[in-house]
Amino acid sequence: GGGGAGGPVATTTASQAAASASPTARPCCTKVVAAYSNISADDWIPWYAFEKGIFKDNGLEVDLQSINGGTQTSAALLGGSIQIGQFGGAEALSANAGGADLVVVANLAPVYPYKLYVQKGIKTVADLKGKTIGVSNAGGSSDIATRAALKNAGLDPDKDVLIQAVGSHANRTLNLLNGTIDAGVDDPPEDLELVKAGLTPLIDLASQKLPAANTGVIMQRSYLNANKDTVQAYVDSLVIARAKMKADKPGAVAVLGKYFKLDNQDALNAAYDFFMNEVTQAYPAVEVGQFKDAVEILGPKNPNIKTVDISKMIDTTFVKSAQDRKLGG
Amino acid sequence: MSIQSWEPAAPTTTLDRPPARERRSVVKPGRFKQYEPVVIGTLSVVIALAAWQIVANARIYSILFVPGPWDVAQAFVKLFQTGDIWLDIGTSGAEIGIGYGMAVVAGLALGLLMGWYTRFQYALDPFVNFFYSTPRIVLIPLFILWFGIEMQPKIAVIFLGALFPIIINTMAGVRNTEAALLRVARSFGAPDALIFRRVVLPGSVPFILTGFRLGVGHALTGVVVGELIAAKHGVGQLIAIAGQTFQTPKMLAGVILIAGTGMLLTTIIQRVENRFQSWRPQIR
Amino acid sequence: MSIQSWEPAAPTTTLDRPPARERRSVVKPGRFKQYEPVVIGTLSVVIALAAWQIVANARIYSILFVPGPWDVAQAFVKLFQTGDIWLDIGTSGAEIGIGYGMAVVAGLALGLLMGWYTRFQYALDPFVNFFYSTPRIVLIPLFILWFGIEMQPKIAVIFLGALFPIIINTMAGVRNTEAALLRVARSFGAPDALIFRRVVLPGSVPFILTGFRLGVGHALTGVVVGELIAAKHGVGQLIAIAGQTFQTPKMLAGVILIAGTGMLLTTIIQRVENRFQSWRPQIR
Amino acid sequence: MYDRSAKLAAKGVVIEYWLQRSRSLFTAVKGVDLEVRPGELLAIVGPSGCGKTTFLNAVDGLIPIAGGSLTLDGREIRSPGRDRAMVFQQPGLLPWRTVLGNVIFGVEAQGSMTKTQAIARARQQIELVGLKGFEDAYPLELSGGMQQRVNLARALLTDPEMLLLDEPFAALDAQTREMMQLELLKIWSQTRKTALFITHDIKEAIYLADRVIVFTRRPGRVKNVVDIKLSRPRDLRVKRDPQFLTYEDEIWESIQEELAVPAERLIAGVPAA
Amino acid sequence: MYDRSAKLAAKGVVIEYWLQRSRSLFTAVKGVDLEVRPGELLAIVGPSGCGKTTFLNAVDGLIPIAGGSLTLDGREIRSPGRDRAMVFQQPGLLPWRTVLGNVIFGVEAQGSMTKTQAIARARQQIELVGLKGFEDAYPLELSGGMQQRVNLARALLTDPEMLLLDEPFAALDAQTREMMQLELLKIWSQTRKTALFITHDIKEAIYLADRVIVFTRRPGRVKNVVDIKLSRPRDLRVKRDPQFLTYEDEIWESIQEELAVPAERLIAGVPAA
Ligand SMILES: Nc1ncnc2c1ncn2[C@@H]1O[C@H](COP(=O)(O)OP(=O)(O)OP(=O)(O)O)[C@@H](O)[C@H]1O
Ligand SMILES: Nc1ncnc2c1ncn2[C@@H]1O[C@H](COP(=O)(O)OP(=O)(O)OP(=O)(O)O)[C@@H](O)[C@H]1O
Ligand SMILES: [Mg+2]
Ligand SMILES: [Mg+2]
Repeated sequence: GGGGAGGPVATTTASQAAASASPTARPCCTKVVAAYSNISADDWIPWYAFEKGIFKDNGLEVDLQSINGGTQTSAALLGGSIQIGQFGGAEALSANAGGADLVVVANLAPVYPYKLYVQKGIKTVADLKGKTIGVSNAGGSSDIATRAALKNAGLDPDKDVLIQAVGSHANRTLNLLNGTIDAGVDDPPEDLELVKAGLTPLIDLASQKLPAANTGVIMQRSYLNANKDTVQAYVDSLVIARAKMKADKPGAVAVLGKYFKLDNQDALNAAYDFFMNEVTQAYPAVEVGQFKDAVEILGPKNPNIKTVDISKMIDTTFVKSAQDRKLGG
Repeated sequence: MSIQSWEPAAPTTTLDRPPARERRSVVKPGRFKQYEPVVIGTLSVVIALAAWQIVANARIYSILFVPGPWDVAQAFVKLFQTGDIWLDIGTSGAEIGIGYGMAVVAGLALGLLMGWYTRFQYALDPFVNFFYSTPRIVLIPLFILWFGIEMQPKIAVIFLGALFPIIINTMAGVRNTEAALLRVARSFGAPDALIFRRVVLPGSVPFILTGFRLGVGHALTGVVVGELIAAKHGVGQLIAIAGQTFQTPKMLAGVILIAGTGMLLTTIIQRVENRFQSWRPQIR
Repeated sequence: MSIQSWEPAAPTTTLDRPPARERRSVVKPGRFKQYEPVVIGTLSVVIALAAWQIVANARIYSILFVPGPWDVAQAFVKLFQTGDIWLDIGTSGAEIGIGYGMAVVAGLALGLLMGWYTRFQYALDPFVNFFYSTPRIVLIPLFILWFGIEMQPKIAVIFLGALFPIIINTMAGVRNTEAALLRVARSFGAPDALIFRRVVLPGSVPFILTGFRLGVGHALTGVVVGELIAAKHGVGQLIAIAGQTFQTPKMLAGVILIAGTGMLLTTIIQRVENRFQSWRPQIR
Repeated sequence: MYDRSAKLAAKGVVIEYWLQRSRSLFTAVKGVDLEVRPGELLAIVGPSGCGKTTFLNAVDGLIPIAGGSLTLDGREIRSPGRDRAMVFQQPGLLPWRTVLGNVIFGVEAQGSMTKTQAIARARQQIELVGLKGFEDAYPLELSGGMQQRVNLARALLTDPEMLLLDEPFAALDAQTREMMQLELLKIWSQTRKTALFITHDIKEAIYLADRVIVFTRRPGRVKNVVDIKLSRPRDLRVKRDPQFLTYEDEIWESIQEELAVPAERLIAGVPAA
Repeated sequence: MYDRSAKLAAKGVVIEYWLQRSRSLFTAVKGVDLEVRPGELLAIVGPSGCGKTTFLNAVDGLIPIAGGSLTLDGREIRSPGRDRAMVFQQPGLLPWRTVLGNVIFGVEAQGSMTKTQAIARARQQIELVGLKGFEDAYPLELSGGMQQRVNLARALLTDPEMLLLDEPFAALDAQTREMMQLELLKIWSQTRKTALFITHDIKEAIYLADRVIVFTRRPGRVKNVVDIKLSRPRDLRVKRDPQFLTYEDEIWESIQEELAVPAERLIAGVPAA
């Protein structure tokens, strides 16, 4: 496997660390290869931690990679080319049902960070009956969020509507714009295009605070057991980053803009408000309850889901330790 | 007997090394020869499966990524225990049938025209090269835009995939038609259409059928890629869901269904080719 | 002059319809003929671009879906104003170079062996058919598992993509070697290796180069698919990100970069083919 | 013997091949002057590589001429036509068609007969050239001489006004050859087709032709025209006629000077009769 | 004349082709008995399609025999070897190689010379067959006779113990043909190679050979062996020798009975001398 630190990114990391020269720096540095599975604001916190040298401050030299999709990221975890992955708890659950031994140590998005957008003319939840709703992939985060939201609103996702997989986040947006689907969840800043096109959010899932495991910090158990200090430092960095972001709106917005290659300030600001206020929390705690929807929705299609003991699949001690030390301010 | 050991045109063989000067027996191509392809093919597949099972049992990799053939076989059987699979097969089959069928017709026509009329080739070459090198995956949003999310965009992906190898191979076949035969046909005043049908087309059969064969591969990968887009049913969708939910044996069962179809279609094409080539002195 | 109007072996032409019985002039293939491919090709591309611009200007579809060629051209220029693009091109170029290079070597070797030794073909045929019909996209997790997330899995995707068309076409070429030429070579007691190099290989050139040409397409789509996996740089990654962030003109600029490379490589292969075929009485 | 105007007229015909590699023109035939009267059987002889096949191809309309004029019934030859049929030097059979399929290919190309009619006639023609029993064999399963006979049958079946024969009997044994010669004479005397006949066999040329044209070495020109004033119908005995031997010597002498191989290499310079 | 044991011995040779389509065996040669003495020049004549080429291919080791025995120097022939070289009935030139490249292909295949040596000798050989100036031409740019001469030069360059010639001069004009015959006789008399020579020209067979073998019609057998007791060296005058004419008549009669075309079709049955 090729887990070595990539040249240009690692160099950036080093120079930034030198610039921010924190007095609390531990002896530098433990190398970690981490990856996020989507260009999505869920991963904002690790991006910020990386860009601002917060990992470095905590004694980690992180090589932050982008991998496309949870399956691929799991493969990279299991193949040993990355040590820490950020992707959906549902995917981790499926992986464990399939025989993997992954542990979730933190949850960066404990609620569904979506709004359900609908075409003009759909005014109430009842109007959704018989309509087509797009999700990225069956069994993926958007699928679970959509189904959870519908259930919560009193609809049976299997009977009352038609759920259609369209392949990706971008396809979902395109299909909404194009009118081939009647509704679909989306999140800032990408939903800007939808707003421009006159679509409206019918349900704000985040504000409903339905427990979800949308973006976990995940690793193999064997790695966790052998590198508890490193994992703790990683979680600490995330907690610290979240705290700094709260106080540094311009900095945070700049980071998001960089990763999205986007310079629309309105969209970025909207995203900031949404994620800081509605989605993320000071301490990214992971809980058994956050997996309830996933188990319910995936269970019927995959008999192995039942065999997974969620409580053994999560490890709450790291976030708890950070909380004990009040790193999140 | 392999192609290089004796003159291919004369496969009458002799029993191995009889005492010199004694009368050699005449043997028709042995019973075994006839079944050789099947026997050797089966043997090599069995060996490969055994090796796979051993690797899988060694559990160097998790079952998540390397399930054994036995796991896959079980998943395969389970697949066929639910009735849904027939809907999937039907859906994908219809998509492939339509998409590939259209690609065969269009590819053959365009390939023949481009091979025959050089100016036509000059005009279309840039587009063929361009679209053949364009990853179809990036065109999917456009297909959705134009065709919606029902069967049409998948058919479009399959069609585009199979089209170009057929065009390119057909064109190469036409360009390689033997000049002497063209001259004979022209000498007898054969109209273009007849030269086409009776000389160019039969002469290009090996090229064209190789193109069809390559097209099958594209069509089958096309159905999987296409059904990633948006699908309710279909083997591609089955593979996609199983893959995303880490049901690897099930996913591989789906892959085997697809690849098995590919092998079937390829065999049919090879049969057709053998038929068309029966004038060639037997090589095997 | 197109292939069907006169005997291809004799391209000495006459000026159009001089008064009968008058002395006809001898003309060498005219100046224009030489540039015909380029002129016609350019013309048809220009027409296509114009049509595209008109459709785009009509703004039936949003720029998000159908940007005009002008938008794409601007995006293209912008792409080259930042230095990053060279890193992308370098990365993708290296991946393609290595993956395609390996596919050429391995595909040629396997295709020749499979075409030549029938038993070898019987043994490998099931695997070639199987893997050729297997969508590479489903193998990506395996590649990540085995090769990590650096360049290797992308090279593997490119390699596997380009490998099979090269194998299949090479094999077809070998099988279609003219029996009479093989007989001559064998009569002079040529060892297998020499028959290979001097008879089979040159005789299969049109088939093999068609395989290379098809392989280029696979390699280029492979780089895009492969870089979806995980990449810091690369044109595929550029396309993926631009696609995900709705920068359609930029995405198309990336696609044009890829497809342009494909056209370039195809042209090179055609040149090589023309070189190898210079013994054929001129058809154009 | 014939007074009518020429069927075929060649005036200073020049034929050139364009050699792409060396970007130069290769002159194969240079200034052929020739008239063929309707119903005449004309033989062409000449050293190997002198441009006989090239000239015949031009008459068939397969290749353009670069200079001079070449007219059939007063019209410039620009393309192949139904009025001519060619027996090619190299058989050029479609390898994927049986003997029967190849024999009917000519009429099929012309569209001049129904399929059943063509097949019935083709069977007769196949028997005539001694290939009965091989109707369903493929070309690659035939001997060289058998392929050549298929080639001949294909052209004869089209029943053209003008027959162009390029060494049609070269691959045949002496006996089969004489039979075919007789066959050709029979057809010719019954239908009075015009025929242009290339051969390397001087006896054959004299035996069959009304006139024998001798070509020079490449680039080919008409060197000599020998009028064969032997009475028709001729039988095989004519080959021992003293007049026949005179013609033979004359033509021999004439080609002699045009040899492809340097003359000094001839050990014994006396031609055999 | 020769007392040593046979160079080539064929005893009851049967050769069959397997016809895949009809799933049957086709007997091309049935029971050929033949001995060739070392240094002998043997000509084979016979009706078209009687199995001459097939037999020669078996001697070259290109096709297996189905019955009898076929030995060279006492060893069964199982595969082609350097000791034999064949001039094919159909030239079989590599179309992508120039004349020079094709001529050296034989020795290149045998690996018996360095490249420079091969090229130098090939140039001589090319001149010998009258193709000087065409070294760099490609086969498709040659006339039929020129291709045949390349085919001949290729075999001669390998300088084998035994030459197998399948109608090598069929596509040549009478003069070039006589030159080539003389050339062959010169080479043969200098090196005393064994040679097996298929021809359709009875005169040519008698003029060149020590013995002439007449094959029956298909399936081929040896029908008749004619010992040619003309003194050597022979020059072209020998063709007018009365003994020569006797041989010619004898062979002619012999093949006559084996005609490919039914005999009643012969209008005038008298053979020309
Ligand atoms: N397609 C071609 N391209 C270039 N040169 C050619 C081509 N065909 C023939 N030639 C040349 O033209 C000349 C005449 O060829 P042609 O075939 O007409 O000779 P020929 O008189 O028929 O000889 P032969 O008796 O050997 O058949 C030869 O020198 C040959 O090399
Ligand atoms: N590859 C083949 N497959 C089947 N039959 C064949 C094959 N080659 C030759 N034959 C048959 O074998 C017989 C003898 O053919 P062969 O070529 O030996 O004749 P030949 O004596 O050389 O005739 P020619 O003088 O016409 O060259 C013919 O009837 C022919 O049809
Ligand atoms: Mg000729
Ligand atoms: Mg023969």
